Amino acid sequence: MTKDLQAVPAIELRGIGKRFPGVIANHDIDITITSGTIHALVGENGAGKSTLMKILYGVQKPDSGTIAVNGHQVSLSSPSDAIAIGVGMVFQHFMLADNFTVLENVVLGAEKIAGIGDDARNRIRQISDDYGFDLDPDDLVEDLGVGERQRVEILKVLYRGAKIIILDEPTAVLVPQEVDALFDNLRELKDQGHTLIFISHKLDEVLSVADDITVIRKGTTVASVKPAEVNARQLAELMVGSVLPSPSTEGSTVTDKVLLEVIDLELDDATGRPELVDIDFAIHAGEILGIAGVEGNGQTELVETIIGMRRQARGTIMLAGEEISEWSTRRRRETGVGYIPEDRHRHGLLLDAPLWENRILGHQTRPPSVKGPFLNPPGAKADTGRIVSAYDVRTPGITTTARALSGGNQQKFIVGREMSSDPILLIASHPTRGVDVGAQAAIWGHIKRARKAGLAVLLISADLDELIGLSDTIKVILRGKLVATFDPQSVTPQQLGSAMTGADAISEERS
Amino acid sequence: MSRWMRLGLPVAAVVLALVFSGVVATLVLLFTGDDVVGFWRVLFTWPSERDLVDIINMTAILYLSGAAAAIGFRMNLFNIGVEGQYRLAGLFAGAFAAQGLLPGKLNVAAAILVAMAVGALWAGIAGVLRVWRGVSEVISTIMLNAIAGSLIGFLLVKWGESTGNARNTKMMPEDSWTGFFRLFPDVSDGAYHLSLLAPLVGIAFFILVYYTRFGFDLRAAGASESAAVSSGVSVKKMIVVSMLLSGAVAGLIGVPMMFSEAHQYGSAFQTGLGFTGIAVALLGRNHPMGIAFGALIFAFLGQQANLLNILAGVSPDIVNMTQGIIVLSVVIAFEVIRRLATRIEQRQVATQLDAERQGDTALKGASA
Amino acid sequence: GKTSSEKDNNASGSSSVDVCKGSKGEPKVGVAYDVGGRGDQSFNDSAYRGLEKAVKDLGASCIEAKATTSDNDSIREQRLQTLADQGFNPVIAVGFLYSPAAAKVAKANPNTNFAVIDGYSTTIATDAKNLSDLVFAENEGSYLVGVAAALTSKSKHVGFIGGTHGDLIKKFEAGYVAGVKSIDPKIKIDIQYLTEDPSDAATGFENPAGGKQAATAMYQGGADVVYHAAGKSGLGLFEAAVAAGEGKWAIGVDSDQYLTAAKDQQPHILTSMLKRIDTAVFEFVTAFKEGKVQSGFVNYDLKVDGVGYSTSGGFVDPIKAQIDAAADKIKSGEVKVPEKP
Amino acid sequence: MSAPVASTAPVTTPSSQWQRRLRVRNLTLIAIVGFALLSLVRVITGAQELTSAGTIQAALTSSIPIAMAGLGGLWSERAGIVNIGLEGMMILGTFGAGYFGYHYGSIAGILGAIVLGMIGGLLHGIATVYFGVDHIVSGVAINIIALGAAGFLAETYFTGLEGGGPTQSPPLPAPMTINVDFLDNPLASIEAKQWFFVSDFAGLLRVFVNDLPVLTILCLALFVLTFWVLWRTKFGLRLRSCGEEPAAAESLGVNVYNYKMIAVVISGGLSGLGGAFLAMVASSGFQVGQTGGRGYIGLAAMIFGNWRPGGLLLGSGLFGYTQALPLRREATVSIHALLLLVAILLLLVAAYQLWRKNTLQAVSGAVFGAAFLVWYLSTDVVPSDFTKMAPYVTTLLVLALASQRLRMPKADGLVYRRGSAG
Ligand SMILES: Nc1ncnc2c1ncn2[C@@H]1O[C@H](COP(=O)(O)OP(=O)(O)OP(=O)(O)O)[C@@H](O)[C@H]1O
Ligand SMILES: Nc1ncnc2c1ncn2[C@@H]1O[C@H](COP(=O)(O)OP(=O)(O)OP(=O)(O)O)[C@@H](O)[C@H]1O
Ligand SMILES: [Mg+2]
Ligand SMILES: [Mg+2]
Repeated sequence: MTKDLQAVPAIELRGIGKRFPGVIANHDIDITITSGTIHALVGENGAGKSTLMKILYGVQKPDSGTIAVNGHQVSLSSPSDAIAIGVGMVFQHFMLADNFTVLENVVLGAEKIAGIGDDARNRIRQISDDYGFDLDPDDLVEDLGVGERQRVEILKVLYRGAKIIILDEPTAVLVPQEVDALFDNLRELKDQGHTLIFISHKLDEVLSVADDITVIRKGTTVASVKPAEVNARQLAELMVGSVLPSPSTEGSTVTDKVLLEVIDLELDDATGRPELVDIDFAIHAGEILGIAGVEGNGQTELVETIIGMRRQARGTIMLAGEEISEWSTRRRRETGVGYIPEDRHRHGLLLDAPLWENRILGHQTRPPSVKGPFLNPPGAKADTGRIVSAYDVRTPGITTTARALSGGNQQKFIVGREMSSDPILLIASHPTRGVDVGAQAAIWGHIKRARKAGLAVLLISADLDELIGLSDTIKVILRGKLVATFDPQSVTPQQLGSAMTGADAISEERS
Repeated sequence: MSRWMRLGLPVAAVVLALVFSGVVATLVLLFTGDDVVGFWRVLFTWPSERDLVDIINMTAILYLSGAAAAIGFRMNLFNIGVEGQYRLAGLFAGAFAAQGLLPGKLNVAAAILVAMAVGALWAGIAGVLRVWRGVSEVISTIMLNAIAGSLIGFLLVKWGESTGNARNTKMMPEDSWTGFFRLFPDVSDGAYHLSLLAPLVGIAFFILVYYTRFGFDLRAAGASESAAVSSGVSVKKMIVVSMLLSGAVAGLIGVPMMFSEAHQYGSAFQTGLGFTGIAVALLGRNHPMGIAFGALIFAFLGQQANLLNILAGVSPDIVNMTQGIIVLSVVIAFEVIRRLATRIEQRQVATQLDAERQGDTALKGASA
Repeated sequence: GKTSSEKDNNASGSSSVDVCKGSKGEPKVGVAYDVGGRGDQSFNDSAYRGLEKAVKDLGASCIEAKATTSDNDSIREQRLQTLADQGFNPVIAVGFLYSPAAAKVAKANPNTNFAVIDGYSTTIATDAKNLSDLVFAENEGSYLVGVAAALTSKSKHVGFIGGTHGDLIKKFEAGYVAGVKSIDPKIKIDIQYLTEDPSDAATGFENPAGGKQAATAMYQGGADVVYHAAGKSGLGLFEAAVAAGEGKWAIGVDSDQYLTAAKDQQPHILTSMLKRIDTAVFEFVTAFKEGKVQSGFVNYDLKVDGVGYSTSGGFVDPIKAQIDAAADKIKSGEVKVPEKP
Repeated sequence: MSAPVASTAPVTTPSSQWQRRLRVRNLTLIAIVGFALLSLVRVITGAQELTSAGTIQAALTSSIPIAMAGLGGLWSERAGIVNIGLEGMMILGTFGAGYFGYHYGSIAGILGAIVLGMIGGLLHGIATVYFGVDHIVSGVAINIIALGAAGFLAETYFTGLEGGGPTQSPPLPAPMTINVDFLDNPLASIEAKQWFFVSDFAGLLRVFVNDLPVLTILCLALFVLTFWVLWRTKFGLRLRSCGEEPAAAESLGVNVYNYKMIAVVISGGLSGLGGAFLAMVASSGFQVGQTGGRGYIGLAAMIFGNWRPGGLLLGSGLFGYTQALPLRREATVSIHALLLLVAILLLLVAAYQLWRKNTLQAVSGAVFGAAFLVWYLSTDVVPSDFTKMAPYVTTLLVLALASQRLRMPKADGLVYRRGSAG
């Protein structure tokens, strides 16, 4: 690292402001990012981090303020402008066309560099080898796992010769081992002179990898710190201005009464390939069973089979002593299965319908939503009002459409709805994903209270702290099989992570 | 969003779209050197009593057609096959009624059921192909329309009878004829008795969609298939059922006119209503009330268009074109106001949240 | 539109001059066309020619209204009623589809005279004094061109192309087949209808591409004379005949299609079955002017020259005698031409 | 009507392997095997018209407008815009060919048709891309507008012209054709021998040496061009990315709106060209109602062809063939012979499914196959009342067999809004 480079900051953002209809996403943002460093941005959900990065990448235009890259003031009106001056971005959500090959995904928009043929293919192989990405340019992206896709995203950026790389929550879907591998990559990139901007909600990660940290709260920069100067708790307090809650297990409420029993469950995909193998477990009244696993190892399939959206190839599902294996989703839900889906927009809400109609969704055969074959709007409305106040859903009213609510409030509403008809079993997939700390604590509280009242919970989460903090038992799913069982009292995230990748040996090698 | 805006914006949108379409039509007429004044005069002349009766009848018929299409749309199903369904249904209903198996109006009621059953069955083929073999209903219903046409020809040739150069089903017994509600003393005909089917279907459609569990499932599945599935809706069942319902309503389209006017199925049976119904449904946003409005506009324009080349020397096709422009500009206008409304609503949510947050901060600030 | 009247002057085909524009005088004739409308070079145009003659010879004035494929009885009624309301009398409806509508409107307007070409309206309004159905013996005319076809065919193989597979067109087929067989029962006859859907006028009568394909198939299969009763789809037949080359003949229908055909097509148009709608229209207007309208069915058969065949181009001159002999037999009742195939 | 995808395409997502399997070589193989089967059926049944040069020529003429509409659909759907307005754009094309062809000659007619079709595409693009209107709604509206506009303009501009009228243009100049006379006779004599496959193939070749319209060559060349542009160039990669994952495309600097607009305008131009073919080659003038639903069938052919040019060509050929056959001589016999073909195909499918151990599919295939076989054996002809149904019944059958293997572009039919990247 030369002195010159350090003298000219890679990026200077001055007075950046951006408003959306009714929302001030960014205002008076001031950040200086030193060349050749890893710079972390932290902040609550909705604090404006992604918006700021999109501005820096030219996806959105700022309303005010200036951007200087390597000392030159720039005006970015599209991603091409940003790419042209060496800025690349890996988005919060994958930006990959499943039906395209790695090659096509990478060269898209950067065809000038090496065409779209063999030159490009060689170049991709080269980069892949240089960084140990292990990617074949001719693989279809839909055949790749999450970690590989993440690497394709980074490869896309490197291919364009970006010197400044933005990574928006790149670790959200990775297991600890993958995170470690990613961080190795990042450090290597830094050593080669790249500047990295890194966003994460996982503060320990931030502290371990970043050179500088900027904290954003309510759209503006509130602090700039060095990792050595703060600990995670202090950082969190800077972010939210309050104390960080964490799930803490209270006394066990597990009873003898088995509510959900899954016996030798197997599921095949359309081509007959097994997706779930030999799944066996039981959940008792008052018990929370946590399922840990790398995304895409069968969690979704397991949930969908239990809820009845997919039909098992073999095996039995028993609910409160009755066999429900052949029941329709509707019948299962009527019997008292609550469901917090992992993707609330796709599976949990009718975005353009008012809240009170969303109250009916999934409960359209039960009071208070219906009377006989007819809907009961007054009943549904009244109960929606109750949920809104009991679960602190921030909304102007119950006729507001679901789309207008922020993600966290949508999630609180869903939790309230699923708790409302006294379920005996709750299937909760990532119940606090993308929800900010305040709402997170509230949701944990609700789940715990219901457990105390005898609810059985199947909890799927990528947040290992959440799993450890809430569960009575944790099982690990890997390639459609339950491969290990842990006691949350004694397990560490590292142990879980090893089991999740099925590579205790590998992790030992690495460490 | 205030109630006023909720109702006012769509109305404003429709008015704007109508005006826009009128402007386009005027420009086209100016370009081709046609009689613009005559065009507008004919279009805006208050219809004669006889024409009013026709407009009312046509509104009822187009309402049925629009409702049939809308039921499919509600479920994101594009039933282009209304055309074939109602023609085939008309043939069978006419043939059935002609048998006179039942006395008087009972025969009519049974024939109506036959029409609904045949329409439902023909539409059901597309529904079943969709859920069973994944065949897009857009394609299958287009094919089924063509097949229905050939089938009708075959059946008429085989079992129909000739009147002059026309080929029809047998005339139905006179006690199965339905009459007219006389609306004006000077006009011998009135509204078809069976045009009452339109409001009946409308009310049933309204209640079904907005006040029943089934309707909720239908709307949910239409709005978000994935969310509906998680909520316990069987999408396959909904596809088949809504196709059947759509077809059953389609079956009714030809019935009012046939029982009051021709009393047989044949050359007088009007074709093309199924396609118009699609436009009517789109104009009415698939809403039971909106469809009524769309049907009225189309019936009115159709009736006035017929006079254009007699009274103004303008080709009535200009009206067909304008109808298309109306549909397109209305949906564009709706899309624009939908975005506007979402924005307004989000702003409201945000303002309120800000206010609350400010309250929080103020409290915290005070306590700190 | 305006453009059409501007171009009137340089248009030469008789069917295209807009005779109603600017015509003044009595009687005021209202004409409602069938689907396809004026310009079809056969059915509707034939009616138009009668109208034209009425304007020129009788000093009548006129107005025209066109139909669409999605008309219903009420719309047709409104069309006829509007013509009557506008003071047009007589009102002539072209095409049997108008029959129910005309029956109704005639009752409501006893002082206006109505005629339906090909109609059966008087079977509905049996006692209406102001209603006429002008009907034709298409089978007899078709018989004559069948004779011509049989006498012309070298390959002993002829063809027939119909529009929609309905009763009216089957009448053409029946007469044609009988005519051919009367010369030589062994002659092969290809029969093809463009659609089975009785309501699908677009495929049946407005589909030259389909007509061309069907005709091409027949010529390729060895037929050398093909007759059509398919409205505008018949234009495809003429194109096919040209493409098929020397020695391949087409027979037109309704009007003398030799006169409206393109130059390169004319050498292939053997003759046309004439359905004298023009005569019927003209005579009807004349009778109206003279106050001698005949209500009920008015038959235009061979006897009254209501149907016939054309001789333009002179291709049938060598066999004219035989055709006329056949005509005489029909007129005398010696030969009874079937109406159904 | 927020998610039209569900309504326009099969719900299943098959494995990517099928995609790769359906490549050019295999399509060629399918075409050859299909043709051989047809030849076999001809030999067995003696229905010579099945593969006569005339039939194939008629099939080609019927196929091209369908293929052009389908190609238009392919362009627009590859960029993510469902285009049910193809029919309307084709109608505009027929009018353009009529108007410009009459006044300025056949080249101008073709260009005019393309330009008018493009205007239809532009309208569809503005509505769907910029205003986010549901694609199917916009397409339906465009069909209504185009039908009305063509009717109105025809009445305005063709009335009073010699040979023209309110619903038709005057005869149009015939575009050029190509003849290779010295090859025709030898081929004809081979065809006349009625040998298995060889004669049929000679018949096929005759179509290309005998009055082959230059426009046909142009249209076929456009298929090659489309394949090359969409799958081998940077432009094509970008365009397809807009149909698969527009947000990703935008995040990489692709101007998604522009590519979608370009695609849908080209789509309109291709449909317009199909219209020109109809008006100038398949017949010799514009007619109101001339398209007769070919735009929709083109869409079906495109879906059948799995959104790929080769498959589309195969699909158009199939539809063109089944449209042409009923208008041939002895159609009742030929269509009857097709029953045997269908029976053989179904039984083959059943055998394949049995091999794949899909018992249910195998059984249903076998049952239907046997039913067709019985139908074939127990009758001599298909009544002429039913021959005209052949194209539509075939379409349904084929789609019922093949639909589940299809894969449409992932973002097809979805409304994309600028700034949704990230
Ligand atoms: N396109 C948009 N239109 C309207 N409002 C938006 C848009 N994008 C973001 N916002 C608003 O801007 C605020 C900041 O959003 P942003 O995505 O930048 O948050 P973030 O800090 O990245 O949060 P997270 O941690 O959840 O990713 C959000 O609360 C949202 O209200
Ligand atoms: N692309 C967008 N277009 C329009 N509005 C948007 C967009 N993205 C977000 N919004 C709006 O911004 C507001 C908050 O969005 P967002 O979901 O990012 O909030 P959040 O508090 O960050 O939630 P989450 O915790 O899920 O990230 C909502 O009103 C949402 O509708
Ligand atoms: Mg957010
Ligand atoms: Mg973010």
